[in-house]
Amino acid sequence: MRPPSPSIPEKDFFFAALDQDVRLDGRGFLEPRSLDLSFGAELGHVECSLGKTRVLAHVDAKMVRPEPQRPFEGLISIHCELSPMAGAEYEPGRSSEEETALARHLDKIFRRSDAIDREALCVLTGERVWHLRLSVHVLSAASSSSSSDAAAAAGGGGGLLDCASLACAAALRHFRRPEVEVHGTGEVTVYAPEARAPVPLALHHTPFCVSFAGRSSLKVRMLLDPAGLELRLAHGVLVLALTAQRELAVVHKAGGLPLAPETLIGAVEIAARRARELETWLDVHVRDDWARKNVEVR
Amino acid sequence: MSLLGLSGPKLTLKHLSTILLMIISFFPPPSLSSVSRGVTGHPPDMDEGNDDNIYMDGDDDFGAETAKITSPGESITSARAFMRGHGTYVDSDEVIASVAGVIERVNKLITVRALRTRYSPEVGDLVIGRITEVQPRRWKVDANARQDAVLMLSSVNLPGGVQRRKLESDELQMRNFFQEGDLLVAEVQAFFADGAMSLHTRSLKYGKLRNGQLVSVPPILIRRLKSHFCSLPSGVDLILGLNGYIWISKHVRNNEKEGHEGFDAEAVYSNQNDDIDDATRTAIARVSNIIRVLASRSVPITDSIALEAYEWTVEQDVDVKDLLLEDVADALVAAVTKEPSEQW
Amino acid sequence: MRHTPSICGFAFAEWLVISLLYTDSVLTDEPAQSLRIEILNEGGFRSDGRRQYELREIAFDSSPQAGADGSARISHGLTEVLVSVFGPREARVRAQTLHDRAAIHVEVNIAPFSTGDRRRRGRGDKRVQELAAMIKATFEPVVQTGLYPRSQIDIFVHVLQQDGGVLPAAINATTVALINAGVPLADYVCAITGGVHAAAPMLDLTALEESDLPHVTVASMPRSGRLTLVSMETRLHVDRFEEILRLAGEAGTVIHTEMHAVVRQRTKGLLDGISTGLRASKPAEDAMVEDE
Amino acid sequence: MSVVLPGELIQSQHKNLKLGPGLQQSGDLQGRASIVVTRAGTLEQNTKGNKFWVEGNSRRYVPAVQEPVVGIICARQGEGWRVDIGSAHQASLDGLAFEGASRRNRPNLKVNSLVYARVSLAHKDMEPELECFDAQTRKAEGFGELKGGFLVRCSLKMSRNLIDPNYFLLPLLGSRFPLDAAVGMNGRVWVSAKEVKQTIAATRCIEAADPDGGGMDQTAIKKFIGTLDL
Repeated sequence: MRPPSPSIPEKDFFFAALDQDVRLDGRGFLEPRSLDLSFGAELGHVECSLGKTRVLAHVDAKMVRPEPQRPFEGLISIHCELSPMAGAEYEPGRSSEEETALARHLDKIFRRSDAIDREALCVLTGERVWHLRLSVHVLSAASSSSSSDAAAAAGGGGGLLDCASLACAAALRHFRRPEVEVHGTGEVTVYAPEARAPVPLALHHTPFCVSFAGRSSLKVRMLLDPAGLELRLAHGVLVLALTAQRELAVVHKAGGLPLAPETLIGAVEIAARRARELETWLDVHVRDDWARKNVEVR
Repeated sequence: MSLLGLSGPKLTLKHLSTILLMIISFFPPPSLSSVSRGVTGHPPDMDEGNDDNIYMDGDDDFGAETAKITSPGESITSARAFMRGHGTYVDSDEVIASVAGVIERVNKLITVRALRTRYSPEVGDLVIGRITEVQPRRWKVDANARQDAVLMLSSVNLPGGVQRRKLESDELQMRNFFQEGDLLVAEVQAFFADGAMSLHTRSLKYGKLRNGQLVSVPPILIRRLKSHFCSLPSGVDLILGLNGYIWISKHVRNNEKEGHEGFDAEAVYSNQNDDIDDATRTAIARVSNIIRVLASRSVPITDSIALEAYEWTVEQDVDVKDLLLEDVADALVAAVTKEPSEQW
Repeated sequence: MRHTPSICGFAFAEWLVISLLYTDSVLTDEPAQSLRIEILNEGGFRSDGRRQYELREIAFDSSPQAGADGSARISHGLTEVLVSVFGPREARVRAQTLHDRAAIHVEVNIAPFSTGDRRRRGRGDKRVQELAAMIKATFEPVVQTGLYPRSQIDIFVHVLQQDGGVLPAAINATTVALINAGVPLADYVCAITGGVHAAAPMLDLTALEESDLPHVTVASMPRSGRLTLVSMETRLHVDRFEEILRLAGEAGTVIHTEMHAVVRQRTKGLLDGISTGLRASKPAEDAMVEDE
Repeated sequence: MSVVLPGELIQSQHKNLKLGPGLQQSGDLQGRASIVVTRAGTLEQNTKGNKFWVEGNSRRYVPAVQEPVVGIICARQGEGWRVDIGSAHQASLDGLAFEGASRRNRPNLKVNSLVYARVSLAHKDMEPELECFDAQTRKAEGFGELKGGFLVRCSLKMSRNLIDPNYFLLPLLGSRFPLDAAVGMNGRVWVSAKEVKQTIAATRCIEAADPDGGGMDQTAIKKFIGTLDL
């Protein structure tokens, strides 16, 4: 069941607050909500929370035969689940618009942008490659309700996509696949983690997703990391995914408030700064956990 | 590999011949960065069809001889001195067109009239519609507007006299009066809060249509006339609905009209056509084709122009089906749209 | 022209075969693509002989498709898209009506013969759905839907030929079709693709170029210069992105001129018919479109 | 105050006992009447010891007669409106259940506006009904449409706290700046102050003091208000 749309006083108040440069939760316009990352016992099992939104990402790898037309490349599949447990508005059984949008965006951010070196997942040409499966489970994305597709993409209790992509990035960084050795005869030995230290994935780059809500009351304002109500009342949503090296992986601004190119470029610059912050933040957290788990860092 | 390698340059060469048609081109970066937005360096021949200045800054352009054409996003005038009407919106103190069409001004009110659009009803308009749905105590009627019109059961005349009260039994047999697909002529009575129009047929001129065929034209081609019911001499009646629907039917003789002894009250809601002889059928087809031709050339349709065109086709002895041929159509339109001075 | 196969026609046919070969390889996504054909040669020419910022020919045909309230066919290079607009009209499904504005409904149909691989894409196809969602999102803020509460505007997009830039072609054709239907818009929407090859930005990519280069689709509104759609899904450096954005904005104004000329010509044609008709039928006592 | 769990039996000798939410009377196998806990929480009783109820931390609002609620108008329905009050079913609000309303003069509420109303009917088999006046006196008594201000969503426990006149928060906020508040028992509180910043401060304090959220006590809240920009 869709929650009812925001009431008139809420809407008017949100406008009035923006005109006075205040956000409803007291944040600055470019201030994100607090982030938290917790790792599971396994490598590649990560839970990320952004405000009240929580997402679990899990990576596992399995050895399969490659597709005949790409014998040198490993396979990557991304699976998303946005079940009713994430919020009352998601129906069981049916994949919601938000779920499709989330899957599509994660696919663009991590797979189509070539974030993961697929050739490094090849074990034996044409015979054996790793199949990397990235499962994303949204644990909580409360009180979203968005009629437009763009808002749906940015998702949930606000920052669903941001949170999910961060969880994925962390999981991919955190994950290690077993070491393998190929013998001359074409025989492949997979070593247990105890025997030989597992190897991290070869990542070309790590894109971070940053969403903005656009709102024009007196003038066009861009809000970083919009929360639930802000997202529902937004005139338009801009989704950017980019790396700390200032490389854009995804720009998605479909519909909503038309933006001046300068505004867009301004947002990209802010997002680039945010991506750098996230990169360091993520790095620190992943290393901390490795240290805690006594994982050999190579 | 070698094959493709060969065809590469060949491709480029051959393609050049087709690319000669390219009309839009960009210059390399240095020149680009030096020119400002809006005058980006496209060659001068680009500007064809754009020769006259479409932007009118002043407010004195309205007295000009020719009608002013505009299209969405174009600034028309200052919003301080003028009021915005249909087909415009206001942004940063300017009245801006939102449709492509003709600028009209009535005193301080600026409107833009689109030349092709759905019918926008006004109270008192005569329209022709088609029943799309039968609902409790009302019919939904497609009248070429942005929403289906509503015909309330209380807004129709039922057989048995004008003063007859509507009974519950009438509610149950609404399909006996109008059912889905029936055509009717009605008048716009009022509007609902959401902008949908309400129709009525409480006049014996209005009601169900039979004995003819419907032609649909753009609503702008139908003008408000003294009467929208007209008879052509060849035994054909014409009803020009302001919504662009035109009904062409067999002539109803005067003594069969309402209030005369020949008037058949039972036939008001009949679904059965009368006998129509071949000559009348041909005449109906001829008028239909004339209207199609006029509409295709965007000629406004009035009783006089239809009559004139009818006479021309008879005079020229044009076969009905030949009317739709391009050259005949052109000749017909040229004949009827001659300047009045040349005609007399 | 019809009797003798012209050189153009011949070249065209052969080109089609070649592009067919390429699209086949696009399917398999072989990375060796750029080895086979130069995207931008030393002379500054692209594979089809254009320069970096040169657009392909764009032609619109506004001739009405019977029954539609407005329609337009665009041929943009070899890409061809037909768009029909119906409405604003009574909503077919009452549950979908919005109480304060018109609902826009977009349906995209990609003809199987529009590409070399001849794949039938049903309505449920991901790409088709995404294309429809993008077109819908692009026009929602531009169409003045608030004027038509509870109504519905249907946009049917038929992709007849694909050679890169399908989305921008569809958007441009939709703009013209909506204008032809007399639907009020805040402004034109002009869309174009841009890409980058080895730090050299290019505009209006063909299918061949699209499969090889990072590219961005940009839809802009020429009056304000604002962007209603920006979509990119391949890796690109921020600085390059800014450059492309700027170029695409300028290309938008050029396309606008083109679209504007088409709309104006059509409006003029219709108006001519009306005014000559009026002059003929009566003295201009109740002239509606003429000035007093 | 003791923590009870569902299924526990409560002993009470009181003759005229009234049971509140979370408790149920049932006969055991021997036919003796006993009181069973149906909800986890803390068992509370009034000073006289004739009323028992369980304070839980449940989040779903179950309407009860006479409780004030804040609702959002969802749609018009005949003579009245359908109102979302956060319960399992939408409530209905009659167009005549307002002070001074008559057939000719009915209040005009738009869809998505807020109302402060009282539950007039809450029956497990029927949808809840609301009224915006006192049925006896036909006076508004503070109920009616809420204009301006902002809506805070909090836990049901927080709602109950706020409606208690002895609770510190609203008087504390009121001592800092003039504040209007309408507390609904359904976990919705409408607040309105003169300045946007003050309203936001009130919102954030309610969220911070919510036992299901920040969980701050009086001293912490005082400190927290100090950090806010008023």
